[in-house]
Amino acid sequence: MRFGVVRFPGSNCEQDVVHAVEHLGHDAGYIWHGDTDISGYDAIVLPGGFSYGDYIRCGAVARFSPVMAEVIRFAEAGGPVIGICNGFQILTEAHLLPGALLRNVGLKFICRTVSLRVEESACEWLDLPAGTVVRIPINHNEGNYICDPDTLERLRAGGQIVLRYCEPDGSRTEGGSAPNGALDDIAGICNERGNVFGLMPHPERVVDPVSGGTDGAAFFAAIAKRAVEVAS
Amino acid sequence: MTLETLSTELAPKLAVELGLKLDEYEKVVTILGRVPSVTELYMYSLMWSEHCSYKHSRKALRMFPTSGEAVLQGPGENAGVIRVGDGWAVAFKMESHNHPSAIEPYQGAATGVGGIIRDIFTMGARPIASLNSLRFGTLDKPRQRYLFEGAVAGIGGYGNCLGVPTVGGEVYFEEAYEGNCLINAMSIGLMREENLTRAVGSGPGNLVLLIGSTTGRDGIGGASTLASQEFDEKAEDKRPSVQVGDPFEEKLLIEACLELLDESLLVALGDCGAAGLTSSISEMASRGGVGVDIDAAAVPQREDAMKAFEIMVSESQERMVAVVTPEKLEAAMAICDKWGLRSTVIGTITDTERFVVRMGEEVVADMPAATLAHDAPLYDPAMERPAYLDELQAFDPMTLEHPETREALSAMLLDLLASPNICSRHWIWEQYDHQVMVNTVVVPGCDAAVLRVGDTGRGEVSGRGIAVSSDCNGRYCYLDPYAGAQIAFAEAARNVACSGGRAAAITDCLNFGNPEKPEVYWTFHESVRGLSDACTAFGVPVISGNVSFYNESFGSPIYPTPTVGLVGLLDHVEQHCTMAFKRDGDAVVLLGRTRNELGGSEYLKVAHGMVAGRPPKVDLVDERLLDELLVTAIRTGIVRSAHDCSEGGLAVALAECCIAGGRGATIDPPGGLPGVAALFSESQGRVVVTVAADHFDALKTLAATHATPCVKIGMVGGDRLRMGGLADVSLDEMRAAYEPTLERLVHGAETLQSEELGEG
Amino acid sequence: MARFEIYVTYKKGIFDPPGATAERALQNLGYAEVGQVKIGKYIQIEVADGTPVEKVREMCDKLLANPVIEDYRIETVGEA
Amino acid sequence: MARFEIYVTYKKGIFDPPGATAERALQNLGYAEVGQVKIGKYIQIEVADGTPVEKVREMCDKLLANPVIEDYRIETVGEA
Ligand SMILES: Nc1ncnc2c1ncn2[C@@H]1O[C@H](COP(=O)(O)OP(=O)(O)O)[C@@H](O)[C@H]1O
Ligand SMILES: [Mg+2]
Repeated sequence: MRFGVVRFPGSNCEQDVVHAVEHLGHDAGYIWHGDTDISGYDAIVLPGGFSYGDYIRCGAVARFSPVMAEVIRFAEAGGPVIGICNGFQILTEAHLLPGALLRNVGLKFICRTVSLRVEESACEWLDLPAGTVVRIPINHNEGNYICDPDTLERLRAGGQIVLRYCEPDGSRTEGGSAPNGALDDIAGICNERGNVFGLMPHPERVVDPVSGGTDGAAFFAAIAKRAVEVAS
Repeated sequence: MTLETLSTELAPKLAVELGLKLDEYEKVVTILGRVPSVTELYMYSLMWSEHCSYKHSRKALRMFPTSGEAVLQGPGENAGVIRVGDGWAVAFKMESHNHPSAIEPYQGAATGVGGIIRDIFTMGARPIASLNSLRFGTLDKPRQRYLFEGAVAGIGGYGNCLGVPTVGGEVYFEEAYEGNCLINAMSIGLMREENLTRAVGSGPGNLVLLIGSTTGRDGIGGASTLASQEFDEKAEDKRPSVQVGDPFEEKLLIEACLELLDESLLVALGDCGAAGLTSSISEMASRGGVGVDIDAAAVPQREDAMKAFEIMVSESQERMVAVVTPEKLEAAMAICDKWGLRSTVIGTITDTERFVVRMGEEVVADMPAATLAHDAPLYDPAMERPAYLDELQAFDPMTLEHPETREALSAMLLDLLASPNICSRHWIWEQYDHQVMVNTVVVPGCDAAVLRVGDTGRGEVSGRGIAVSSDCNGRYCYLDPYAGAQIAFAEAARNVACSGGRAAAITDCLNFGNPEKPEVYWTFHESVRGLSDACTAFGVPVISGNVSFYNESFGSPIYPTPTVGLVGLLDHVEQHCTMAFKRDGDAVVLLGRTRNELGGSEYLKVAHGMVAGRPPKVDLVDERLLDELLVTAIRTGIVRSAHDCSEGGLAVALAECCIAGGRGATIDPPGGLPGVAALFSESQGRVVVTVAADHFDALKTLAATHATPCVKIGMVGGDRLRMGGLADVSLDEMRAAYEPTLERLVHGAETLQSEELGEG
Repeated sequence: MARFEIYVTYKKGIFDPPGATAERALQNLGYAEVGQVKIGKYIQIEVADGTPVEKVREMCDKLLANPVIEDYRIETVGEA
Repeated sequence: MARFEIYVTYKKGIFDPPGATAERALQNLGYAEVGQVKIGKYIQIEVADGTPVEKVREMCDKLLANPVIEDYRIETVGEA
């Protein structure tokens, strides 16, 4: 099982993802944004950071990096692709996932560990039972998910909402539990097929117990397990 | 060659306008043997400014102990470096960006972070953590809220984009900083020992390569002129020199420069900070004893019709200067290219020891290179003990009326927890990415941050750790600069010890008023003496630092503020400690002795609106023993939590342990003292620890061998903090006082930007 | 060089956090007369003489605006 | 309600990193014809009828623009 982690100019969580994946016992390698060959990888990760400084719009420039054409092809062929934070923003700009991510409602960057509820979804990236509450850090300025009403309906109906911000007990409050104002408390969504997954929280930060916890391990384990199953 | 010099009438006038004194100008003429050109005059005036030359502080700084077994690089380079073990080393330094931030807080603070981080990767180290030490006026003033909110956003905006975690800092709000906020930024970098790089230019024939951003007129004379004079009405005029930071460009610079060094493609690397190309190039040349020949016209410019002097002193951000051999030029430029960075050859190293600047063919400056960086006159400023000290120190807090009942003291405790100088700082650090790089083991909110030593990017993670803290209570320094500076050191060391770290070395940022005023200079000299004595007593060297003078507005200086940034080492990062109470039934133990010391305390300020008295005594021998005791106790796993007593005293320390752990405690407070002193005295050398009940004897034995008082004062449990007849408050009450203060003060009274923005 | 100006605004119905915050802040500052505030982008771009506006539109569609959430309007300003 | 439009740009000489990035990104996308790009703010504000432009200027000075690094221009658009 080999994870390919794309480095865009301004990415800054790529080494964290590689560390997390290796810590879990899998292989990982870096893919330069200018490369056009991503063969040899079983899953692609678009990491967090500030590709191109988040200038113009988060993810807007990275979306045109040469490697992205390959990533799109890989995703269309059913390959697993995960976008974390800035990676999620890039996936929406590239139209691999619907909607967009706006400025947090409070207009402040937020770095905080939050509670997230795993929803019933088609997402290939998670083996956790629906209703599980995980604690994972968020770390962003633009995590306020938005989409039009039709899209929201489709996301709900199709089991594409993978993670929602919630209270520590798994409930959601009236005014919304999303610290960033995200529509319907959406923290992570997948595409219809379930192989492309974007989320604002950073699971790679909670894999190693020395620094943070282990709630993020499930996010990489499911894909690795599936890959092993496919291979055998 | 002909060089167009200024006229003998104009030259001294311009010199004075640029901030040189007349005798300094005469010295320039003597060095050159003629009247300078306009470019030369600009270059000398900036290099000989206080900010670049340390002309009023250099002699006093010689008091600092700077060497030690672990020191790989002491003061004098872009940053100091110490060994941490197993071939790892850390580089660190702190620097001020006070004056630019007072004009434009977001960009001022952001470019401050950018500047100090360049100092770190210049040394060949990957920046792995930042801290920030902040001072503002009180938050009831709209402009102060604007400055505070802007500075925090700027620090976050820049550091977050780089992917360098901001793991700690400190902030105080005092009237004394109203006209002059302080923004001190510290950066720490990690490297393998063998990768230590110095900015020493050498090898005639080698090329000078400028990497990074274009050069504009922004910041011409920015940091150096701003930081070398007081603020007054004219500060407004200096606004156009504000620089806008580009953290994206800096991120690319970090990656490209570290790759260039990794591939051994560079002879030397330096950053463009204050005084821009002039300082980076002249420093490299003088360290290497070589000359340089620079073509200013070759520098990529972002504005039309720039003059040579503008190009040479521009403080445009995100630029690095490298020296490369001609053979390696192509490979070096290819790496810059890969990272999307501009790189341009702007000159050559020569064997003439002269700094020659040309604009195309025309020579516009030609000076002995070393004189720029080294020949600024050094002063011995006059000093005089301030007259106000006697009266202030003679004040006895016990002459005031103090709360005595449990109700009144409990209410006082809650008031202190809600004081802006004590309350939770989560509103700040939640705007900072404090976890990226996944090495942050103890996040902000405890005494010191703890980081795992390792470069996850290369898959090299060691079991070692570092603990870092920045501290300075300016009020203590105002009341007694010698003792205040020692307390700044002692507190930093204690914070690090509470996390399990052994103090290894410090950096400092010395923020003071106008050194040409004898009373101000005395406070500076006393602070340096105090800090030096503290370092010597601990055997801890000063490896880098920065001086910021002229922090005055309309004639009144800030409190003397010698900020200490301390780095401690942990052999095993797992063996660290936090302040949260961990388990019901654990014994609460006070290490150290409580005296009736309310002088300069937060209690005195909050309850009586006063800053007076003597600061608490500090006994460096006791402090050192206490710290050693803590490190041993934490390493051997005896203690489960540790937190030192600082502002607000024992009661506040206990409350913070309760809030962090979500548990109450029942405490028998120290006897023989008035209630206010038992709760809020700020006696130094005290730490609250918890141990499993059956570990108390082991701790007591260990404490005895460290000659440290060790008394069991209570037990963890319940949901209230009960302190006998002195206080009884619930966890919820404590949280409600402690947690929301900053956010409420910044946003509660809604004025996002200032009504008084024009007031300078 | 020819110059164009581009005005990028949020699509109707998309909540604009900076605009909403500015609106509230102005009202809190005592400007009771303030109604809705919207904050968009104002892009000034220079292009080679003779570049047709279609080309600029293409740049907007691709990069300068996000059609999922934003509308834009282009104005020709003339020679630089 | 009356409507005003405000165009906020960096002052001359102040570096504009987003603009510089957009410029390079467009050129990398193959738009060789692109020269300088600058990115500022475009603010649309509604105020009570009869509000004088001076009042809006005041709002800009206080909140909507940062006079230290930005210039702005106000245009009256008319009734909303
Ligand atoms: N400006 C800041 N940036 C980041 N962290 C901060 C800042 N100010 C305070 N903190 C963090 O808040 C906690 C409490 O700070 P402080 O009250 O100064 O601690 P102490 O009294 O132990 O020195 C520490 O973890 C510190 O690092
Ligand atoms: Mg402390």
